[in-house]
Amino acid sequence: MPNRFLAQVGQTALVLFFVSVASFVFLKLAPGDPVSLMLGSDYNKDSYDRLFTELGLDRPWMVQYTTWLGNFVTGDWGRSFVSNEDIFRLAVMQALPVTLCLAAYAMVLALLVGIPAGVLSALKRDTWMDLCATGVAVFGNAFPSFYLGIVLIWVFGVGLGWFPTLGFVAPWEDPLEGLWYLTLPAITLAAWYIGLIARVTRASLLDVLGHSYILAARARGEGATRVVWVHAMRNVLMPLTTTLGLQLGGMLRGAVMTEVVFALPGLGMMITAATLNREYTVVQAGVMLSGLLFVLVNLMVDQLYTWLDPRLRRLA
Amino acid sequence: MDHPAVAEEDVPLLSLQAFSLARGKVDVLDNVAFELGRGQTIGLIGESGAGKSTIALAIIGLLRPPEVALRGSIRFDGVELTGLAEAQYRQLRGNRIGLVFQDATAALNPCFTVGAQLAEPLSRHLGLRGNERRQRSIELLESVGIGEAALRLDAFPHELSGGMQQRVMIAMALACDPQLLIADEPTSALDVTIQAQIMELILERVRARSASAIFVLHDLALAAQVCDRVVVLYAGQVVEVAPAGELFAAPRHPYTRALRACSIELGQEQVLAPIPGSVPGLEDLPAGCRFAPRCDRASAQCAQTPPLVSDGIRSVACWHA
Amino acid sequence: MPMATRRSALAEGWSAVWAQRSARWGMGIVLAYVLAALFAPWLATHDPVHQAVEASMQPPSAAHWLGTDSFGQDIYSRLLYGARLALAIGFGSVLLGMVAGVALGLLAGLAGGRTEWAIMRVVDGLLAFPELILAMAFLAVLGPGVDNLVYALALSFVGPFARTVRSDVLQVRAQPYVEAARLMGVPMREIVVRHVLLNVAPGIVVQAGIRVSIAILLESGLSFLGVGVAPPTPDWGLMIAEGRAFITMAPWIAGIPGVALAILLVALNLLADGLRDALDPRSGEAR
Amino acid sequence: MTKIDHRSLLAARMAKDFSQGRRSLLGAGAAAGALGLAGIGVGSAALVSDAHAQGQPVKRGGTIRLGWIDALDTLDPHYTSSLGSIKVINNVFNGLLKVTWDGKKVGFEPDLAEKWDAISDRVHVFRLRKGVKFHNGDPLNAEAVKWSVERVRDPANKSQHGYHYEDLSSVDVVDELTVRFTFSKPYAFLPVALTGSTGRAGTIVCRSAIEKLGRDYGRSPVGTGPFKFVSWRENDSIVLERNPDYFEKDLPYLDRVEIRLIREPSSGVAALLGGQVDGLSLVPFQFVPELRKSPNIALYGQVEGNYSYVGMNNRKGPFMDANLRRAVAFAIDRDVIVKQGYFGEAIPAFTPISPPMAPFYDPNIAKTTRGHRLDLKKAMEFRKKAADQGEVAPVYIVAEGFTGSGGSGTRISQLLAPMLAKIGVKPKVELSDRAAWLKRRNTGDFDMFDEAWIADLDPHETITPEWSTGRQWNFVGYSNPEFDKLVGEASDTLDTKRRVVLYNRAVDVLLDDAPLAMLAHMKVFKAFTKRVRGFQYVPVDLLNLHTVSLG
Repeated sequence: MPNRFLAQVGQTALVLFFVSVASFVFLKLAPGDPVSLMLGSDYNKDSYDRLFTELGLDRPWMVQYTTWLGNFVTGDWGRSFVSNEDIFRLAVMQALPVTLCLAAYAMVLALLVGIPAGVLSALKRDTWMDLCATGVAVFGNAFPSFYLGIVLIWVFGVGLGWFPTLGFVAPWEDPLEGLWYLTLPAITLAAWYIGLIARVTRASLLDVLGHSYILAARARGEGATRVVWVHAMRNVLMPLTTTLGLQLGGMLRGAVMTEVVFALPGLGMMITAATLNREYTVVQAGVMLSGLLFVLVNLMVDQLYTWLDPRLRRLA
Repeated sequence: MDHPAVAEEDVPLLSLQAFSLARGKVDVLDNVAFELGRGQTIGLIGESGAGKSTIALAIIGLLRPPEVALRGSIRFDGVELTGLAEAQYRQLRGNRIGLVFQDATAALNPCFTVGAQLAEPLSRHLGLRGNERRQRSIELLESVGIGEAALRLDAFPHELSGGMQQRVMIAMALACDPQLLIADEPTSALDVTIQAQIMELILERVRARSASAIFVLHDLALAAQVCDRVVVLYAGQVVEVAPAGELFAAPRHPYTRALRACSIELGQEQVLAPIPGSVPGLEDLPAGCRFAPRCDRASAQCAQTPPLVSDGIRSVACWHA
Repeated sequence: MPMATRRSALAEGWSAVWAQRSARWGMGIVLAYVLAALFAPWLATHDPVHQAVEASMQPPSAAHWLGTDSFGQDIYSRLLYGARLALAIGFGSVLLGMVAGVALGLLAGLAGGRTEWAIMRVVDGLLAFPELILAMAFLAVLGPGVDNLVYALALSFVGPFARTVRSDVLQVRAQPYVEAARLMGVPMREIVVRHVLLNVAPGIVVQAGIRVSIAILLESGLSFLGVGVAPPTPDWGLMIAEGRAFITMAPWIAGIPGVALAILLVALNLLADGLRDALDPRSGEAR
Repeated sequence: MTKIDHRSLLAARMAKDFSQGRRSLLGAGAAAGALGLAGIGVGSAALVSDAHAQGQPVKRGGTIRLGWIDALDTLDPHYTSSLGSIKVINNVFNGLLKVTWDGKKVGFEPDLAEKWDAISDRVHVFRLRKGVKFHNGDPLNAEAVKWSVERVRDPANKSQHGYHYEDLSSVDVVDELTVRFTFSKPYAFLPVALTGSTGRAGTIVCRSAIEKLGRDYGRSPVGTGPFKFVSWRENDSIVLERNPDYFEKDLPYLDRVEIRLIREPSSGVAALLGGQVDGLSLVPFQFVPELRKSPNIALYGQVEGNYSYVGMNNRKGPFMDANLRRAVAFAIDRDVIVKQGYFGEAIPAFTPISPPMAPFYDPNIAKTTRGHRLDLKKAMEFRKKAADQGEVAPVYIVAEGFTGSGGSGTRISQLLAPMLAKIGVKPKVELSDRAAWLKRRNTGDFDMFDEAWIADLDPHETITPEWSTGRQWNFVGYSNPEFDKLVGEASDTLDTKRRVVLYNRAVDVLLDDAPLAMLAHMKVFKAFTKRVRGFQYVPVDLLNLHTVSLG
């Protein structure tokens, strides 16, 4: 199916182009610039002008953008104004892996907790258990991630001392240590998705349980657990996958706050700091990466969805 | 639990006595009673909403407390079903009692292959595994007239035609040689040409096993051809029970007569007489005879519920029958 | 069973919603919040921005039912006034985002072909942008102020609405009854309103319910990053962000608005679920 | 470590009481507002490290983990504006002199310069230590010092610290280890300028490394200090390791330093209490009481050379009217500001001169009538004299201290609201992120803002560049020739008594015009777990690890 794939690659390129233009224009329009931040209170006109020209910020916008795009496509992602760090190394080698590990760990946790909660509240519909399971699940995403993170830090980090509250150990280097360090941040990020997964599971399970093939399975003498967890859940996976695909974009929103609170040098932190410093080259690299991530995740979700739904599987 | 020891001829395989079913405040079934002998077929007739399917689901135990409230008794092969523990009931379903659904397309799980769903009763009730089970599945599909059965096993439901799906349903229901087959309007979702074939197939398979069968139908003429006896239901109450031929020839209850009047007969010139009004909603059931509002012979007496009077062969519940 | 006509469906929908216990809870709580917001001046015990220096960081007491914050401002009163902003920002940004998103979604779904393709790529672009950064950058451009905050948040909702509405529209368009309506010569405009929009409504309503909670969380995130609502405006997001620095000494400063927000979000979700069950006819019948 | 009795020689030569004043005008990007910075202590004796006092044997080696909650910009001393960076730089570089603290007074001691001969009040000759090498092996000689000073001084390089050497006419290499500074006018500020990081301009950088690395030098500095730079992972951590051939004998004790960069202050404190870090570069005010109580934590800090103030735009808007400004100055209740804004970790400020500037600071200024203080009667008088009698709604620009300076970013504006309401001034608070805030402050697009000048040790650095006419940091556009004359004269004389008189008069002129309203002098804290020994507190917001060891 190469042409479908090519079309999608084309689409991705266009989406990322649109994203890069938008972020460039936004940051240029926003008052303030990296240089005034670099000088802080030691601001003086001539150092400001020197740095401003040295960084090429005085060139017309169009020129700045096209040079950036030209370099970006050829792999030269430029250097950050404030730290003069190579952006490709910073974004791809350092920030991206951190966010990916965090997101993966959080998604696993969210699924492990969210799905059972959803099933429970569906099976015990409109009873106190449904209300409290939905309540607890939804409660998870009722608090902003930064607040939840701080509470977890003080309770589990400082109070009980079970988990480290700071910093990042690469799981690919030292898996156990790495996961141990990522536990609290992953819980913080997962909290948002637990509520969502529980709700979607509940809704689609209720919908699926209404179908005759469930009745037919029971009529064949299948036990309740097998009917729910095999026959019903297999059909719940499809709507669950689509919703998660759509929601994964929000993962970065949570990641931004989680990474700041836990001092994790991830993509979210990088983009936020760069936006505050008006470093448009870093923001664009970050947003392009998150855009790419978003599109790749959607492609993956589409493929997963096609595989999950037999009707589509045979067509693809 | 295998077959019970005592299997005399005269003890009916299935008997419902004063069986009532209420969902919340609504009495869906009121005082239903009929019997089904071994090797016999019985038809449940009535307009939609009369509770035919409810009886079918109640018998196989898919409608049980706490969802619904049951009164009276259902005895199957000497066993009282209303109070049966779920674990025992589960061993009956698909094993001793088979159910064929009306719309096979909806009753087959879209995400599993035909083979996977067919294999379930075989492994659960008969403990068949692996190749033996696959062989048995192929035989079953062939027995319901499905060609290249081996291929069909690995197909998904959406890849089969409506008729084929219905055949798979039947194969599934008959997989463990049940003593009782319940077919809930097995052909109404199919186009006419296939209906006859499927109905013929079910009858032939049931007789081959000398099993009993309950057909839920809404076509009196079809019931007459297919069933030994017919039970006529109206708004959850049994209004008449009789051998199929007699009922068709000489319906006694006004409702059965009205049903008879609006079923088309080939070669007969007749003016169709639709029954005025429609089945009352289960919430606002009239006291006494529930057909009274639509009955041309209704009288003051109908305010009390007419008892089901039997003369040994037939029974009817109407003051003026 | 004859198809209930659309007009009565909504009336019947409401009673169906009310029938569900959880939805009843949801609606009750949301209503309570709206009332609290409306009658804040009468219900409040103090002026929300009055600083009682000597009474700063006090736990809930008789004088201050829910305690005081680090400036000695009464948290109970700020909570009531904060409800106004929370609901205004929450519902305001979602409605704005919904209107734009639904319009885009409808246009994309119905127009099809090149326009749909273009719109969906713009939508993908919006969705690819991390919400918080989009809001932060857009707010930086517009400058401070609650109205700009609402626009900034609304922008990040256009994407999801457009996307769900478009897929719903495509699904509904394929339904026979839409084709039938067209065959009967019903003008396209009316089809869109009567058939497509009403069938897409359940999805939109559920999305809106969830999005309101996201809006308030995003707004709180912006306060955390140091942009958004200017202090000392009583606003839940700001109270939570400001309270985080006193979590060990006075956990209630951020805790109480947090819980208030949590309850509202639970209620919104219950309401959304109730609406989904009620307005989606198919799920009703199958029961 | 023998201390050459150089100081007394210098003191005798320079002026009777060579009180070292100097400045590091910093306003680090991080310190917008009251998280605050360094100055010199008054009253509470600094915590001199315990281990050394009792002469216990010092345990060598180990890795110390520290949390940095104030932001960093670059590690190039000549271009940094962040105190977060300076605390790191002072462990990697040296200056000709270094700042020390004996518990009561700040002192200047030889660092790279062994001897300092002041030939006249304009010519100074420095004799360098022998055998000192840069981390990359280059020798530290007169040539290196000359190049380094010229790098800062040369206007082409446009270092923001170039003004230190405005009056320096030439730097000459006398011989391999001797360098001569010739000034066009006496420069009372010289000792300040020559100290290492705190003076920034006086930090000696490595020429070959700069020529090789260019702008990357700021990310991989090469100096002569006790620790060598290893790595800097953006937004994550900076690692330093021991410089084996550091010129001070036996120092440093530690093998390795891991600095975690933390943006969220409360996470930093949690890491300290949770034992994940051994120390914090800065402590948010609200956590100080809690850390004081904790048995496992040692807190170092006191009121340092800084002042927070409310700036009012003199060029446009309502505050062009001096009387309105004066009304604001006398309407502020500084006790509330100290208690609520800094949680008691500060003292009310009557004038910009802070307690550490010993001879210039009048400890019982409260009893005099000088400076700004709460006087509602006086405030109302000024208010009545103001042109606009209606309600005034000035635009008050604020930014949250996201870059690590804690939550005081908007606290002051909130505390002022009720106070100013009493005189009919209801500020309209506009919150934006730091970049936008800086832009508006630098371009005068505001009516009011609050900020702090931090880490100052001498009146010159604390008022001259901020309030003289036309100077870069005079954001409010204040201009008073008499003030300019007074501070100019004070800068040119070395006689401290004369400088005290001049600065007092200058301050009175400034405070009467009231382009600013004084707020407070803030305490600045560092915290370590008890495991950390040998930390020598210097009240200029430095975190020197030279003598630190892990118990």
